[in-house]
Amino acid sequence: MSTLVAPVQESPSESSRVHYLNVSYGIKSWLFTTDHKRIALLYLGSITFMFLVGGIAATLMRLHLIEPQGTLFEPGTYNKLFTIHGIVMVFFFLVPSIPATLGNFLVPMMIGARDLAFPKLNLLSWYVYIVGSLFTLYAIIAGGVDTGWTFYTPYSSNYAHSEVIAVALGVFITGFSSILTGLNFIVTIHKMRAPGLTWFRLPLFIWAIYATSIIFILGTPVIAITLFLLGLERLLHIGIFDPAIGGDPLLFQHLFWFYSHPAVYIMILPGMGVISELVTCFARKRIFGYSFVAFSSMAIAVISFLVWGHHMFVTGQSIYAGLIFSVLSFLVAIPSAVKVFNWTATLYKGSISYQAPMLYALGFIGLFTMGGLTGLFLASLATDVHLNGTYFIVAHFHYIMVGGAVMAYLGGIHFWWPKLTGRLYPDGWARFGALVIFVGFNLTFFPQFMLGYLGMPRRYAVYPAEFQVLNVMSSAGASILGIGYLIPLIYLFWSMRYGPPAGPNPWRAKGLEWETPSPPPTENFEEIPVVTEDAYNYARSDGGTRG
Amino acid sequence: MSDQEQRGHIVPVGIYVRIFLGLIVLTGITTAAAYVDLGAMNTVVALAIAVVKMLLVVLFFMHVKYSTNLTRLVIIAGFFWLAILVALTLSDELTRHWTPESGAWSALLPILPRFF
Amino acid sequence: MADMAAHGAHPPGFAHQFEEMAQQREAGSLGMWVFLVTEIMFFGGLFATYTVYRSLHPQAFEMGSHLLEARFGATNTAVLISSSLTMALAIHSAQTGKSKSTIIGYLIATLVLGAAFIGIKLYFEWYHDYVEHLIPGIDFVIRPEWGHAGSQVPLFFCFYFFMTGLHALHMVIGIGILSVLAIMTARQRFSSEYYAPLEISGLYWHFVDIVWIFLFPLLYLIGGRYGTGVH
Amino acid sequence: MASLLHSGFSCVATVLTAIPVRPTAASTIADDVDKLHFTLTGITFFFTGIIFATILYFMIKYRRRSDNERPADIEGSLPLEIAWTLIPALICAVIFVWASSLYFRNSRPPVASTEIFVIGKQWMWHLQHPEGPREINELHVPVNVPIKLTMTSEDVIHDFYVPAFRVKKDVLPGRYTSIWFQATKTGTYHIFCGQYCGADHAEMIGWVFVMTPTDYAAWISGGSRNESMAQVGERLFAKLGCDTCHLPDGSGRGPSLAGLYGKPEKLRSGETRPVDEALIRQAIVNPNSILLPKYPPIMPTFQGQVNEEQVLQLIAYVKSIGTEERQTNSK
Repeated sequence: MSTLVAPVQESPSESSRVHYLNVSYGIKSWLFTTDHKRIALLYLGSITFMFLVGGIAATLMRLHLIEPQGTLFEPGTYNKLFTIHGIVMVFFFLVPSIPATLGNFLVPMMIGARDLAFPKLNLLSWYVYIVGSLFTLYAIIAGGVDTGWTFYTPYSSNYAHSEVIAVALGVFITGFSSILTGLNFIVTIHKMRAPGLTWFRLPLFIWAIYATSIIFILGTPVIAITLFLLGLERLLHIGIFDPAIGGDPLLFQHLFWFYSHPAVYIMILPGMGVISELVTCFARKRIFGYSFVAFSSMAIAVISFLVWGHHMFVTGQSIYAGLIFSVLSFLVAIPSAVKVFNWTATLYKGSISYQAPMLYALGFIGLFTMGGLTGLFLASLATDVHLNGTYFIVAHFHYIMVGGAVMAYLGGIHFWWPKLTGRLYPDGWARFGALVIFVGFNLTFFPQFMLGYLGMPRRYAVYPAEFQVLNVMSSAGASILGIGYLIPLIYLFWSMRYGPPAGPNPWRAKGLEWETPSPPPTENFEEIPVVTEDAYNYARSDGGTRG
Repeated sequence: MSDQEQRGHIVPVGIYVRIFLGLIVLTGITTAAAYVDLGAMNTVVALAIAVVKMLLVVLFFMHVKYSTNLTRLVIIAGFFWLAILVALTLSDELTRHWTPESGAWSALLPILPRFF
Repeated sequence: MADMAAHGAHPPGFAHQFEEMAQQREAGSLGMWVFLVTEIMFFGGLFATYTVYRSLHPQAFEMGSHLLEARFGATNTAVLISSSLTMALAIHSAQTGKSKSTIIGYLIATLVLGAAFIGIKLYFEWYHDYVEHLIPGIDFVIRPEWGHAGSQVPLFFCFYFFMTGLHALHMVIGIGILSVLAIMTARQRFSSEYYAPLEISGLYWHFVDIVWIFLFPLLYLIGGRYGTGVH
Repeated sequence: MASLLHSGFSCVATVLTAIPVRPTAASTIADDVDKLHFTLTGITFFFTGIIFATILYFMIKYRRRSDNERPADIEGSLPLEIAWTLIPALICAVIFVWASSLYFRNSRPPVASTEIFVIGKQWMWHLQHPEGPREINELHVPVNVPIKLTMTSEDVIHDFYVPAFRVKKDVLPGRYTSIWFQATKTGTYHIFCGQYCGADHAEMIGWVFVMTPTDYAAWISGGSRNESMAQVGERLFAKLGCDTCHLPDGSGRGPSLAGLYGKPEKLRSGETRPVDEALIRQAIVNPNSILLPKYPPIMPTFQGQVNEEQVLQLIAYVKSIGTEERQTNSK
């Protein structure tokens, strides 16, 4: 175990230095802030709360599924649990997780700007997120919604007797929070880069956030109009998806998945950006094939809009449309493969250290590869007929969302924690937490691949007895995973008060954000830095970007 | 920064009025065209006129004629993504009742599996 | 904050996170264009579903379109185009530093034309449709003379009311923005160097006009109105 | 100590053996789908293994030995990038062609397959054999006979999924979707509802009983003497007054339905569509959307008067008079 990086002795003037946290105190200073760093922390708090809500739902589901004829919950209640787990985790945790917290905090600092292009819009996006969350939390308390996070009509429009409109409104409103965040990032990255910071000197995290913002801008409005139409159809009892007047329920699925598949790339792309930062910093080496990794982010963003039909292979979609979507779904796997190979190649001839962020990064690469390759089963028409709607699908997207996006999110939080709070966390505990999460995760979701291939359908409150052994293993893994997630919560909070003070660059990483003291002052830089060298060139000099 | 760029391009009023008149005339044409039986062409003509009117408004009223290529790229991307949504959704809705008879591409299929 | 003074006096409305005025103006207009792309995709969802259903049920859409009065659609288009003109002239007069009253005059003209559009829409069309039982969900009556495509005509009217309703909502928001702009101009907030809010609201207003430019032929002029004597 | 270890391993072993790895393969396409599935599993483990091994090797070989190590400054290598773009692309192309051709071949039911009608209703399956027997949540089929299921839903979207046959298709309201399978092994296999459809989605399950031809014949005839769907359809055809317009000799106001089933029909809109279940259902539910050139659009809609089951019975009747007529013509 390499020793903890020696903390810089806190000079007396250092602690009295004015930075974005102690520049002003009180509720008003937080609720009316336009500082991108404070908004990032506001998001961090609200997102962690929503993660806990989703996590509790997941734990209850796994407890219920221990017995084949589960008696813990009524089937109706179980349906509400998996719907809440789906909606809260997708729309309120995974979509905003990295862009709104790390993205908001780091984008201006990484490109040498004082703040995002539209700070007031940034604060508005947080308030819109909060209003959306309140609608959804109201729906949960008022009886929950049981349509699944996909809201398929005609069940959600005509037959469901639960808070569908409240949740649809909540997700509709939160969509605008993503749009405002995406808009802010695109304009900031285009217009506010420091002098000398050309596109190919940008950190890859910025490329990933830029690609994610493109999906925010082009995809989110379509789910907004879709849920708007769903709400109207449910209120007026007449609408365009109603088969009685010639409507087509599959059209709802087309519109829904037009956003929701790119949305899964919204969730993973920022994670890929974080991994590029972590792998290069902890291997102390330039990224292998910079332009290929950058362009693969853009390629994923574009092709992700062409593949949504693979969710509908068995819904009576036309065979020929199925062929088109199948070929495009195979195409979208290529850029992800290129990224994984480039990360692995970056480790070659590096000088790798194994602190917690690096463990998360290596865990990400392994699990994301597994998740991505199981996607090929679902892109190929013949096997998707058997696997669609089973636990194979549940395992596939959890490998990418939990094994990928959440691991990258935790890795990113640990990596930039010293910059966020000016404190170092206990690395020993952090590594232990990472290992518990890795083990718990695999024990939870690998059995679900087997359950899926055996034919156990998803969203089942009760299941035939022969699937019980695998379900018990999965539930056991879920309890380990649940504990694994609590560990970082504890020592990160602890480190906020008792953690040793971190110097401006505890990991000796490259990047403009490490040029500022941590925690950084409100206006980030005394004067805007001039960038003269490429990203991640650890080989040339140590620390500092200006060579 | 030349003064022109500093304040953004100033378009003489004359152009605005001419564009306005053009739009009014085109509205008249498209309405009149609706009363003439062109069969399927009715829709094509109506859409063509609408696109021309849109271009007039975008290029002159919204100054895109004088603005950066980035703005033009953003606009084109917007319409291109809308085209993706329409095209791929129609690719399903319109071909849903086609059944693969033994002819056409599916004839090729019986040969392929011999290789796997 | 010593460096801020070094940048020399900035015109009013300069935001601290930018380096100079042109950068802020470009960022503003790029931001609005990116927002308009989200609006294209927002209305795009409706246009896509409209295209799908029109290709699946052409007779029902033609039948429904003939029930609408093209003359009101045409007048509304003319009203909106003139409001675009007055909006453009308002920006032009701000750019060239015309007097405050000229700018406010043009803004009020745009506002009035927008209100006229909504007035025509509400009174002459929607109320008229309500009287004729053409609003789906509220005692929609399928008329026998519609013949075979009768059961799908409510689908067309769903689209008619959803699309024109969403467009009217954007008009109301536009009118709100225009009145705020008029007040800000009255308070001498703009000058020939800083008129970005005017320009950005102009982009929004022109976009709403473009949406109507497409809505008019797609909803009112389906399949032509020859020979059926329908006005 | 050894016995403790031994018992520990044995209990783990019993648990592991209790875990089935491959679902029963009981239809003609099951083995082909499984071949593709195991190839993909192989690819997944192969690449995950490569990535895992390479990372492990680099982690050990290039671990940081001193803090001021200066690693090599490698930018990247174009040939390597091209290689790991083309090779995955090639693998994907091969898998695509294999999977699509398999799917295409399985999408067309053989012409001579016996047809069974399935109606999905919130939380139960109605299955109707043309010969008459009607079942709930159970399907009796003969082995080695291609079976075509024509399915529709009376409320929300369901999904008819038989894991053992590797067959699944959504069941949509207002439309017919169909799947086909040919059972190769007798036995009982699960039916699941594969698309979330409400509170008791998990209860909407059943069994397929694959029987030997003799058992099936006994079962089909042994059942309570109920009339075949066509006979019930004929009585319904008269009760609803269809026979007032659709006279057998075609002199009525509506076209004669004799010999109509299966023949392509030229509609007034110029489009020719084969007279199949979907066209007959559309004619019953929304008659004026299919106009024949010689006949006025005066047929009233029966939507709401007949439920899905009755529509299927009427279709069975039209098919029965369709085929008889053709036999008399062909004699």
